Amino acid sequence: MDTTPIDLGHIEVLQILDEHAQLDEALDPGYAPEQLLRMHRGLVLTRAFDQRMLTMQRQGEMGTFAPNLGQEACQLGQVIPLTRDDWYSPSYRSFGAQIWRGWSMERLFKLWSGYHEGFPPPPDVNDLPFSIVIGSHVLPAVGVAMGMRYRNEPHCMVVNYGDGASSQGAVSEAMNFAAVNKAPVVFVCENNGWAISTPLGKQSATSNLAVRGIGFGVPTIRVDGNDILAMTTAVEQAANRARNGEGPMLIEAITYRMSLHTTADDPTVYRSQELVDPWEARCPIVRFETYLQRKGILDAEDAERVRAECDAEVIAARDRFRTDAVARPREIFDHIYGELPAELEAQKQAYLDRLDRKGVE
Amino acid sequence: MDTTPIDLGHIEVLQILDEHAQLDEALDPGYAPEQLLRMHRGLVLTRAFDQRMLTMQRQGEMGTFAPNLGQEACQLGQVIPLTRDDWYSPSYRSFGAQIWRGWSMERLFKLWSGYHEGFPPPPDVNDLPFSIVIGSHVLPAVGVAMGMRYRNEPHCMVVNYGDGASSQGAVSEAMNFAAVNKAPVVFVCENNGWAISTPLGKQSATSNLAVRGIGFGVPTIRVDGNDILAMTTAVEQAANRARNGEGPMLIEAITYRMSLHTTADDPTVYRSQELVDPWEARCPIVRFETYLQRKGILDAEDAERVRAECDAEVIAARDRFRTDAVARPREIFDHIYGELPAELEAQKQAYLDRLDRKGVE
Amino acid sequence: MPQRTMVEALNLALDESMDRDDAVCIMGEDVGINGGVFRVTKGLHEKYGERRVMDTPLAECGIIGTAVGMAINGLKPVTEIQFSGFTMQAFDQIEQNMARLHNRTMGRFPMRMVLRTPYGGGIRAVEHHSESRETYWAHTPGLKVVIPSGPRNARALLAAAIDDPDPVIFYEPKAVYRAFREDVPEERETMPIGTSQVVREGKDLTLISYGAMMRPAREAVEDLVDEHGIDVELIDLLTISPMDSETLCKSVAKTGRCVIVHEGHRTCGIASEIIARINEGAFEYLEAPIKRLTGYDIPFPYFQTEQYFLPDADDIIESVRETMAWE
Amino acid sequence: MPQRTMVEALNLALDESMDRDDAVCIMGEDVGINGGVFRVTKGLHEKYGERRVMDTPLAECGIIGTAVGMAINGLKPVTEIQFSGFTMQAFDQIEQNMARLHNRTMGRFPMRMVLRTPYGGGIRAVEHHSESRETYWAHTPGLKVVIPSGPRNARALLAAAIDDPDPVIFYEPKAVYRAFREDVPEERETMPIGTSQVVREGKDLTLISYGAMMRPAREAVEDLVDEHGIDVELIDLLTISPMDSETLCKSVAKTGRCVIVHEGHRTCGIASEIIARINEGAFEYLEAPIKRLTGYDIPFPYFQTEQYFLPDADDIIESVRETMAWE
Ligand SMILES: Cc1ncc(C[n+]2csc(CCOP(=O)(O)OP(=O)(O)O)c2C)c(N)n1
Ligand SMILES: Cc1ncc(C[n+]2csc(CCOP(=O)(O)OP(=O)(O)O)c2C)c(N)n1
Ligand SMILES: [Mg+2]
Ligand SMILES: [Mg+2]
Repeated sequence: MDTTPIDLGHIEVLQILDEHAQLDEALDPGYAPEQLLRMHRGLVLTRAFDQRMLTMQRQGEMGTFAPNLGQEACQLGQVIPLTRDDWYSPSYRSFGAQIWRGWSMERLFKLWSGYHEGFPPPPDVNDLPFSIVIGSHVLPAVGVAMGMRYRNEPHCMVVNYGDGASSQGAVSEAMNFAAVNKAPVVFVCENNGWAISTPLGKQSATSNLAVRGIGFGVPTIRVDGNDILAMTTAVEQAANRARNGEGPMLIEAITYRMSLHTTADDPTVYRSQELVDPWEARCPIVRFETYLQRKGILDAEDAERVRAECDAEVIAARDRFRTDAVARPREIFDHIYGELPAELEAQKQAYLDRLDRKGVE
Repeated sequence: MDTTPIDLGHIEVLQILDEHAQLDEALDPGYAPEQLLRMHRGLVLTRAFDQRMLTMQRQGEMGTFAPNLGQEACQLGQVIPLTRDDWYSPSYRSFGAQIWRGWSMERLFKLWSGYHEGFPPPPDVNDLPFSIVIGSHVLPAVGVAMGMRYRNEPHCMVVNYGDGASSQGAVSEAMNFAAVNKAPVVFVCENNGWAISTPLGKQSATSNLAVRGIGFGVPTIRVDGNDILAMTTAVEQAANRARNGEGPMLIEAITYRMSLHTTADDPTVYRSQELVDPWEARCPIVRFETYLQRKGILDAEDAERVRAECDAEVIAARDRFRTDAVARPREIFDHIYGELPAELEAQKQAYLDRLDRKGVE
Repeated sequence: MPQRTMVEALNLALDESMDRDDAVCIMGEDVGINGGVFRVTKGLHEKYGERRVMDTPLAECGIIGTAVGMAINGLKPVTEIQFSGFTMQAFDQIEQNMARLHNRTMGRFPMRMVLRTPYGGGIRAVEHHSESRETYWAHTPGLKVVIPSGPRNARALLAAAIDDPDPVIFYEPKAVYRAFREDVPEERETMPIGTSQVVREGKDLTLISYGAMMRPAREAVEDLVDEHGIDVELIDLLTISPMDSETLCKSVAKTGRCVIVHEGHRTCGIASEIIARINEGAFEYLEAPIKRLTGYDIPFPYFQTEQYFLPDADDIIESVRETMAWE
Repeated sequence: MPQRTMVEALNLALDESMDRDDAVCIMGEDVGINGGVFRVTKGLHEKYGERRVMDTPLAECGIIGTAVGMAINGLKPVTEIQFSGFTMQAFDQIEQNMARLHNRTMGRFPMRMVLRTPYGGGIRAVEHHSESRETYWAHTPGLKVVIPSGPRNARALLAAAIDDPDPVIFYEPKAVYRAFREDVPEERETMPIGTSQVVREGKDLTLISYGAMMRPAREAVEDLVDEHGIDVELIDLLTISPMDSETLCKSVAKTGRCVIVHEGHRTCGIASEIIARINEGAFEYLEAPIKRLTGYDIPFPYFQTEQYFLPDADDIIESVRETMAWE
């Protein structure tokens, strides 16, 4: 009988830019200025998109959606280190990451206003569609990574899910399958403190979610999710490990849901503003801008210009969406099977007759 | 941002009687001789029952069942510390524990030969029926414990499951629910090395399953499952913690499946005898008998007598089973609902007419 | 009598059941301070505390599995699954334990518990938020399946479901939640589970529906009677399983014609079962094929097109007239 | 032609599909060295290695969920769930991803995958080992559901299922696994999915069944023809969904009478769906109510009484004669 105590390892918390935008020089990933500015623009664009969506939703032009205010760095940081051959499996709150990966904003506007054509990943983007059902995309994401191993491809999969999702049994199973199969997958648990009205303390008895990986033999790291440099660094390392056949890794990214859960939610019912206030000071965009300004590669005027450009980009996309988006009731029977079976063909014909009767194009 | 490294605690491995039957005096639970002899008889009876079942199965008198050779100490150790007010949720391999808890052997013979009346826990026994579906009893067991807290009852629930079951998402959810609700439940993960043909190494990437608790905030201990004193001691402590409102605990009991997975299984296909041999020397009954003999409270003759008495008890139960067990096809519509709905009443009538036609009593 | 929405009526049923019986408790995601995503449990956390109104972790299998255990221990949990699409996550616990433990233990552990969940389309929701999969539960022995159609019967049926000795799947038509108000008496009121209701008597054709589809059905009946002179008998199923075939067969034996309307998919849908039963119980009275007006056998569409998936009053009128015209 | 059991025939189909296409792989509990608990995958691990024949952890949701991912990545996983009772553990992944991803992604990620699982009673097994819940899958849009009845069609249909662009639930009648041998050709053979087979032509009554129940059905037909002079048309459904209504309706239009036999529960069972379709497609030809001979709406009983739950040849004869006698 082996009686040696078990080595549970050590879980780091990675922060490179602290809350005062001070860089930990030893950990500086050393990105070129153009890359830093690209990242900055990505953050600003994400927020501009988020705000536009909210306006459109309030005006009845958009369905229910989940704002991502304050989580921009966490989201972009997950995908910046990925190549086009790598895969990404977003959650419903990840549109910043989706835009970075190559989803057009028109597509995302369509998605959130109920047009089916907004849902599939663009043809040239190796992303999964996100799953509305919490946690149900994580096993498929692991399966995609197992497929890479099957084919001996040196790529990886990054899959995002929330603190709430971590309670789903399927997410635990996913970690176990990944660990047992050494699947090249990086789990990013985006801990924003809340699952609708449920705070982390009611979701889990542990003080953190990184420890979840330990139980399944998945190496783990905690990262300041509002520090874009820490996020990209952690994901890059985990991705490289995975690509090298060293198996999965779990990153707990600590951030905060500053806004509504979704546009159908009223957080004032269950959380006080005092809980939110301290996080205002941790704004990932302000932090990064302060750093870039200190570094001398972005001044206040530049920042203003980027903001205006991003707004304009979003508005242009919205306008294209407005002309493009057309409901296609005649197509709801398409894409059910490879080929429509005779039985369904009959249902489809009856349906089309019914549309004719109703005068629907 | 809190950057203190996470304290992952330490997972003990408890052994009190070592493989040479040497007692760790410092840990001696100090049971009275009568109690030690009761435990011994329980072990012997469990094995006698197991062997009789196997004979009956080979003779066509019993359905498929799962032998528990070599796991007797592990099983009895789980229930010896329980009171009648405590609850127990067995697995399908736990009949030693069931007998100790008050299930008659006739009932178990009926259960395993396909008579429904063998399945329900006896009226005065606070046990769950075990679940055939791996892992699906663990959440209900946690729910029973949550009910104790609801009613402020100072009891506990012990729930047993295997190394294979630990992979089920529902078992992970159960640990999380237990931890979050501080439910008075003791998880006993009976790690016997195998889930049918699947060894632990393919089931999990971790070297042990105790660590699973850490991920959910469930304190954890590892125990030599072939040491009955270690088992009772660990379960007693965990049960007391639970009864005192200190929440759940996970015990990984390390043992070995010496025999077939079930009588439908042929382990020679997937495991070599060399893997099994070392465990012969770890036989929990021999170890305990050696200790009792050294302690001077059981001699070889006593041991022989106990064996004979247990055999006789099992055979008497078998004989009662043979006269008692009667298939009752007319009752398969009983116990579906509190009251049989009119619709089902009609199906039942048609069914009874059909039995009449077939000349079935 | 006070006018109430279905949400308010359900809240009333929960409140009065909790008030009468300490064994009744509520479990689910966001059912506590937040009062549930549709506010059905609003105020109950404040009134009964978190001992009896429990916010759970985000795991439906965990919710139903632990509720089964609470029921074993003699409590009467009323669980909420936020949308019926997420009951799939709990399918194993529903089928293997909730539906079967009573039988497995020969009555030693009856499963007094309710699974409440909003179902159906019509609120412009995202994928998995508009399903009607009552067939899954109707096909599962050991369960009862109840679907109210308005505030008053919702309150009475939920109270009855909580009292019931058996496990009840309680499907709430979310399109009706706040669609209209109805008189709902202050005093406790229950309705028997297992009984359908003839909402309007008629002699020409039997129209059978339930849940959210009762609204277009009523609208269609009004038009059919007034504009087309067709004397429709309208039946609200209310309990889907066990099904009240007697009422259905009696009606069709009288009318000879029948149309069935539901949102759920067609193949093996509730309408198929009704047809099978009428075939068995009133075959000789049938004057025309029974017409199914149901959801198609395709995933519920994205919300810009959902209105075309769902039957409406015009479709019902059309189906009834077609069935009347059959010779 | 070599005589094979269904287990051997299925093994052959797997072997030849793996041989032709490196994208075909096998995943499941104990499918590796052990060759599966029923030995359907015997020898494949040895032949193709553990890259292509993967023993998984004990988690059905995990098996189906990761297989979905492998299919997204262009592989063609053939998963085994040890008993169909345990597919409940994977219900969410089946309904939410396997059945819907093709639709969700508008064809970008077709779900080329097969879920093989033994179903049905008759082998004296413990609880949850004898279920027939094909209704769940037939009611779920996006899936195909195939149930062979003998070694030869099992081999041909499994090969076709692996080739199929859509996700297939492949239910294997475990009572038939080793019950008899049949000629199964060495050369690869497939059969179209979606088509039923008229096994015997007749003009008096249409008898419809599938899977393990085809054995008593054949036995009954022999007796009915020989002893009772009833000229039965026997149809083997083979594909349960999408259902081949045309063949069924055409037959009943000819015979005017129909009996349907299956093990699965009655309410919302496959027989209800067939009745509904015949009601729609051959109403005017019906001379008697269509008879359902099915499993009852109770949990599958413990094995000392299972034989009384299952329809047998005598019951089929009785039902056919009753239906013939109806005027
Ligand atoms: C299986 C399932 N259960 C419940 C829901 C309803 N729901 C949508 S989002 C959400 C909270 C998710 O929290 P978390 O995983 O932390 O992600 P976040 O919203 O914070 O990004 C819930 C309960 C769902 N979509 N799926
Ligand atoms: C959900 C489910 N999947 C598969 C099975 C088939 N099965 C029965 S026992 C078993 C292995 C269980 O292994 P473990 O949990 O380690 O328990 P042990 O048999 O070793 O006591 C399997 C796969 C089952 N009964 N339930
Ligand atoms: Mg969250
Ligand atoms: Mg084991």
